[in-house]
Amino acid sequence: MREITYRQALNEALAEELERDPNVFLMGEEVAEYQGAYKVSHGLLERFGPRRIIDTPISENGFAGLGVGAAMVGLRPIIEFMTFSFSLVAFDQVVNNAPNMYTMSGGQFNIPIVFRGPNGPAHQLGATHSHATENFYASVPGLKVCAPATPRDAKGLLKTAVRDNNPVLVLEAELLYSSKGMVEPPDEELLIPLGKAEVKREGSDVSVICYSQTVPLALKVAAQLEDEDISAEVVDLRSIKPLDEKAIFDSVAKTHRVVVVEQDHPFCGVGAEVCYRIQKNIFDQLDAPIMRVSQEDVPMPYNERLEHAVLPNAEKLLTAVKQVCYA
Amino acid sequence: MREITYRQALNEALAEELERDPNVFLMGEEVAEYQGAYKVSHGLLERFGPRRIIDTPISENGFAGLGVGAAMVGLRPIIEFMTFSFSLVAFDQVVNNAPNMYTMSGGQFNIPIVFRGPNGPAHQLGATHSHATENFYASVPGLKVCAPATPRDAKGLLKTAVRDNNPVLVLEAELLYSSKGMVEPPDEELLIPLGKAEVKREGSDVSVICYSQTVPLALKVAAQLEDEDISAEVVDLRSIKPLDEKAIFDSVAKTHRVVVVEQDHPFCGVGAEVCYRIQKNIFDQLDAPIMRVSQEDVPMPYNERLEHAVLPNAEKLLTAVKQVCYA
Amino acid sequence: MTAMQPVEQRDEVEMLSLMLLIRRFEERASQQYQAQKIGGFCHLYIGQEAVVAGAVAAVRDDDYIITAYRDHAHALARGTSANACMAELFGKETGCSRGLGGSMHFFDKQHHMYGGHAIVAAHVPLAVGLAFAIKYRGEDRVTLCFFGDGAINQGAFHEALNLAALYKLPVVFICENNLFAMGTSVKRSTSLKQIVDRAEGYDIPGEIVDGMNFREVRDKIAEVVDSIRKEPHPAFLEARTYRYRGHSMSDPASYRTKEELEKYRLDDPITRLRAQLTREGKLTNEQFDRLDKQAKETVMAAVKFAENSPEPPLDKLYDYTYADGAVEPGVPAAPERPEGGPRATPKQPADRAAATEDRR
Amino acid sequence: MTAMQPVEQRDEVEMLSLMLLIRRFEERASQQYQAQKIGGFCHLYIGQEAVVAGAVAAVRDDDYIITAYRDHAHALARGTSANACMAELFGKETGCSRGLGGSMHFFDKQHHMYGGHAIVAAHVPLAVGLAFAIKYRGEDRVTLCFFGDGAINQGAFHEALNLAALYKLPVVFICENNLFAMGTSVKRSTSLKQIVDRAEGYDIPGEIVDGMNFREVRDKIAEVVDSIRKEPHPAFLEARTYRYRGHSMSDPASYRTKEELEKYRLDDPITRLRAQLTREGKLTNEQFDRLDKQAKETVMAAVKFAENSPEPPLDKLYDYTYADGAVEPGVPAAPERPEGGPRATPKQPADRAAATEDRR
Ligand SMILES: Cc1ncc(C[n+]2csc(CCOP(=O)(O)OP(=O)(O)O)c2C)c(N)n1
Ligand SMILES: Cc1ncc(C[n+]2csc(CCOP(=O)(O)OP(=O)(O)O)c2C)c(N)n1
Ligand SMILES: [Mg+2]
Ligand SMILES: [Mg+2]
Repeated sequence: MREITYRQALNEALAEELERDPNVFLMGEEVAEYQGAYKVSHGLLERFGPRRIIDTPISENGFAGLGVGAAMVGLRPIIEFMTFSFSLVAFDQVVNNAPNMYTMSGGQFNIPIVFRGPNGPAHQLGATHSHATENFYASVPGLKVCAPATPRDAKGLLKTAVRDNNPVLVLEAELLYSSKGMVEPPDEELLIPLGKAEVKREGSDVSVICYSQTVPLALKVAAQLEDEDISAEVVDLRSIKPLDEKAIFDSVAKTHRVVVVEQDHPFCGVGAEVCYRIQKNIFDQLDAPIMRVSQEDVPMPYNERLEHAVLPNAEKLLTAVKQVCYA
Repeated sequence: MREITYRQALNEALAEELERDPNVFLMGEEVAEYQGAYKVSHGLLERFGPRRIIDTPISENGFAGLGVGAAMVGLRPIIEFMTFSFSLVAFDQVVNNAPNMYTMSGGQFNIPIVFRGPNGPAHQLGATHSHATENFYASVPGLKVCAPATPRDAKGLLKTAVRDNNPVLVLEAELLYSSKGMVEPPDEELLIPLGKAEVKREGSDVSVICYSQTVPLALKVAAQLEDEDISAEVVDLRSIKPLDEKAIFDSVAKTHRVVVVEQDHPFCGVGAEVCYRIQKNIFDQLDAPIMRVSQEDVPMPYNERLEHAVLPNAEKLLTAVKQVCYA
Repeated sequence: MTAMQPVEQRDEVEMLSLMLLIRRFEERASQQYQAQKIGGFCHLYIGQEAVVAGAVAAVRDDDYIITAYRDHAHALARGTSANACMAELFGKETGCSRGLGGSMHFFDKQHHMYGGHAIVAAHVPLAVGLAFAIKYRGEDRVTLCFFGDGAINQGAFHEALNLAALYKLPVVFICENNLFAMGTSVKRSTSLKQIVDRAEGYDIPGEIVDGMNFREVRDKIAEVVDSIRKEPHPAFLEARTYRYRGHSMSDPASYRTKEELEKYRLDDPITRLRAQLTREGKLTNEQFDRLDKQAKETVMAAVKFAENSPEPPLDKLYDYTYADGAVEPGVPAAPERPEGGPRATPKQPADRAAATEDRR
Repeated sequence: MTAMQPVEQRDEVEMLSLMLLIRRFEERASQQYQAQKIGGFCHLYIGQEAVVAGAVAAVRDDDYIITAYRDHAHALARGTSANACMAELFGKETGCSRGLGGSMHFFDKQHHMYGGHAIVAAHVPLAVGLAFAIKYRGEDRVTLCFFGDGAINQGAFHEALNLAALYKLPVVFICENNLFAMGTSVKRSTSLKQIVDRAEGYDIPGEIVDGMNFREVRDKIAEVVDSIRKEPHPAFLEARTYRYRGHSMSDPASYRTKEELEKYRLDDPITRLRAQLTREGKLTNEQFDRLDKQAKETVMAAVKFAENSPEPPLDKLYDYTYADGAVEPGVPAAPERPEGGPRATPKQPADRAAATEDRR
């Protein structure tokens, strides 16, 4: 194990999969000569050449569709959206062509494609550039969606996504690109299965369910809660779809109290889905209503203080945890 | 009161609002000369002329955006999507430009626009043409979303939507276009507020929460349940956003048991949102877990029998109701 | 474009048979639709047969073909059996998409028919992806991408053409200009005097062909494809044609005159090729009648086949959402399967679709 | 297009002042960004000033203007105060978008500046909507729509141009071709030899202007606008220009050579107009220095103003999601407001944002 950044971890995952399988290619805006808008693809052009690391014009719908077409005949495209906010102009290709093809063709054409890039609010980018798209995409049958929070998960999930025979969205966390964590050395193959959550911190009083940028937030708050004698278990979903019900239920069976902290908007969000599953399946285990902490239901303002108030943050999470713990 | 079809009700609403306000215009594919793909705009071209009833090329993103731009300077566009499945190619305009403008401009530009058209699965149209988009759009702050089930609601909600100063989506029910119902005469102004549910049938044992095409289904099943001595209350949400929490809570406080029957996919769907709200706010009122009946989480197959199996249907709803009633 | 090169061409009488098969297939489909054996939407190609027949006559069997929702003819032309096509319309498991796609979503991997796509123009980027894969692998295949006159005003069309031109991909964009997109005439949808001019905006060579003339279509496409095989690049063809029927089964097509329709019927592509062949002594009336009879019999047999075929089994409902397996073992494949489904998914026993819980 | 007509034009010295103001404003913004007084993305227009200055000099104050995210200059050119612009960058309530929009989302209704739009090309359909409203109401206004060379490969651009041409709407599409979209040169993004050719694909008249030359831009736009006022139609201009800085503050712009940058700097639009005016005896060196000093002072005052302005209040967080009221009374306006918020919403007391429940 060695310590690398989330960005490096993604870069390694890309390089290893490009190395392993000649059918894999990376395409997107500024991924090649510019080395990636967020430098995730740094060095790949030099290493793999312009045939496999391909810059595109600003045509998300076009190149997302190009990827789906190429996947129909067995290539394994990795399509980078500079951010998932820009995936909205490619929405039809991502939700209609990629996930429906396997059904519509009666199983003849599966689409082994990865759509990846940063997702969710970054810092003061305003309403058009702060979309958290996980609930949109997770609601679409035929897609798989993951949202890693650590370098290790980022590497392992991206590599698994590339090998999956279905369209997988890897929602990266822009604010975590420079964060560091321990990861297996490159000669040890690291694959983390889709659909498996991970308990990032054990606890007994309350389950804090989180993913992506809310994982460090949850861990920070869990540490704070220790001082107040509340033992919080932090469950990192890692994948939104498939959703690891078992891991969630196991934790809830232990703590009987739940807060979901999510980075999307509340209405029909990930928190709502998690809540439904819990109350439906282990209703009797709940000692308090489930609470969610999400973005406020408003378009993201530019002003920093307002942005902080709109985002899920430590104050809100603390309050919610105390509320479910009746503390 | 007189009996008219859902289609006629929408047509009246359009005509009355076009008549009332010269800033209102209707734009979309085949709305004018063809009289509407589903004939909702029948006769309007003749009555209001080509300046106000406007055919477009197949360019949903373009004319949705055109509408938003026209709304910035005070026009009140009604944009028809031939079906909401085709709104996916216009997704960016609907979720980025229309709802964000008011925030981003610091309140200078509100967008009084209506996007309307049939939404949800119709009959054997396959995976690309059967999208139920309500959970996508309801999750976006700045949008309002309604989904009427009866001619009266269709007329009253569409008229209100046209007068609202914000972007409103009117999700119509293709399979109900020819259904009939009692509606006030044209000389009586009919406005139904957004955000108000309606109890379509009183009951005491279980609340069946529904909207759009699942309302007739819920009513049918409620009648069947009577034979088994289960008294089902049918709550028609009418609007998805704003969501009428009060009406939902009032019903649940009475019945203590809930089934949500929705036409979208389950994952991060409307049912999940309703469930979250109920358990969060009136947890103690619940005598059983909330259950949802939705589409199966698969792309829609063409085959009729499979389509029926994928859709929310009477068998599934009956089973769910009995399950929450422990009957 | 280089000068025309002779290509190995399919026998013209065989191609006339194909056009007859398409015509008779669709006439019968129309009848079966009215008898409610076929559901959903159904868009007939009748009148346009020379376009797809000319196209497939000019390319190899392993070239890629992709089209929109008016797609029965493209599958038949590619070699998908009338049985599989009719069974698909009937929603049967023996259909070319196992009854899951329907009229608008015909697929046939074996015959390199990549669909059958029902969102207008959304398949044009897919076509560019197919062409990308050809070039990526260094093959000399070509992709033929068919779409209607209504498709050229979609953003997807635009982005795809620019990408194809930029990356110099081997794809022929074939606009089947039948003058109408539903009830909207080209004049009312497009700012251009002629559609082919749009290709200039991408620096893609474009030409117009008479889409009612099998030989002209075939020869032009052969020429273009030959040039592409030598050095990959995109090309654009506007094939001027006409659909005799309404847009779909429910459209009375009252937006056009009887005279217009009659004018085009006189120019019928089947009649025309028949006349050419007869004039040249390559076809007798008897032969023609035999071919037509054969076509009708094939189609009748297909109806029987479709009727007698089984429906896709209910217990496979969850089998076509996620493809099994992955390159590496150890990765769970399909999420959200109901418990006790026909296929074992031991990795996620608790993970069944929430919506399914109520279905037994 | 009709022959050029004389138009009432703004004083050239005044326009030079404007260009200076834009330049100094952005230099200062860059400095304040580095000092972390400004957040988010920040895209500077330095080098391109002649385009927007030439454009506003050629139109009336009540014509409509809309642009992309490189928008500070367009607001300033329209008459938005440097104070309001700087305050917006600082995220203050006195900003032109009340601190809610930020650098990429400048709006000024009073000055007919319709934004500031950050999704590439997504504002081009909006521009067509503005032009639609003009024609709908029978006004003789014109809409000027600015966008970059990178925008022309988006679907939204394509659909918008076709609609504008089809409906003959009064809009001038002004492509500010600064040769790069982030690090991608036009040659690598567009299949065309020159961008203006894309207008042909919609039958829209197009011309190229030297975007470093204020007078050329002004005169060409004046000519086009004059023609449009007589008879509404769209027009397309490719303004060839250059940005001196990186794409945004974080871009070192290593994709281009120092020599290229220097070449364009020698052609500086401010230097050029200054030289023209000086040569013609309309401007002395002292006058120029005074104007420059004024510009600098205005900008410094704007920084102070921004610094001293209040932030948007937290308790108005929910005030800008839904517009109040409706045409008819009796219809509830805003859903999802927190209880006890600053504005009374008696109609839906129970209806507060679920996510808000934890926020006191
Ligand atoms: C994005 C989208 N918008 C609208 C439709 C509905 N629609 C289906 S076919 C069609 C007309 C297409 O005409 P054209 O491209 O000329 O093809 P043709 O039907 O003439 O073969 C329309 C509007 C759709 N399927 N997809
Ligand atoms: C749909 C979309 N894709 C990508 C981006 C990210 N992005 C912002 S600006 C830009 C380059 C645009 O270049 P151009 O249009 O030439 O304008 P310029 O920056 O040169 O003024 C890109 C790729 C975006 N904002 N929207
Ligand atoms: Mg057509
Ligand atoms: Mg540029």
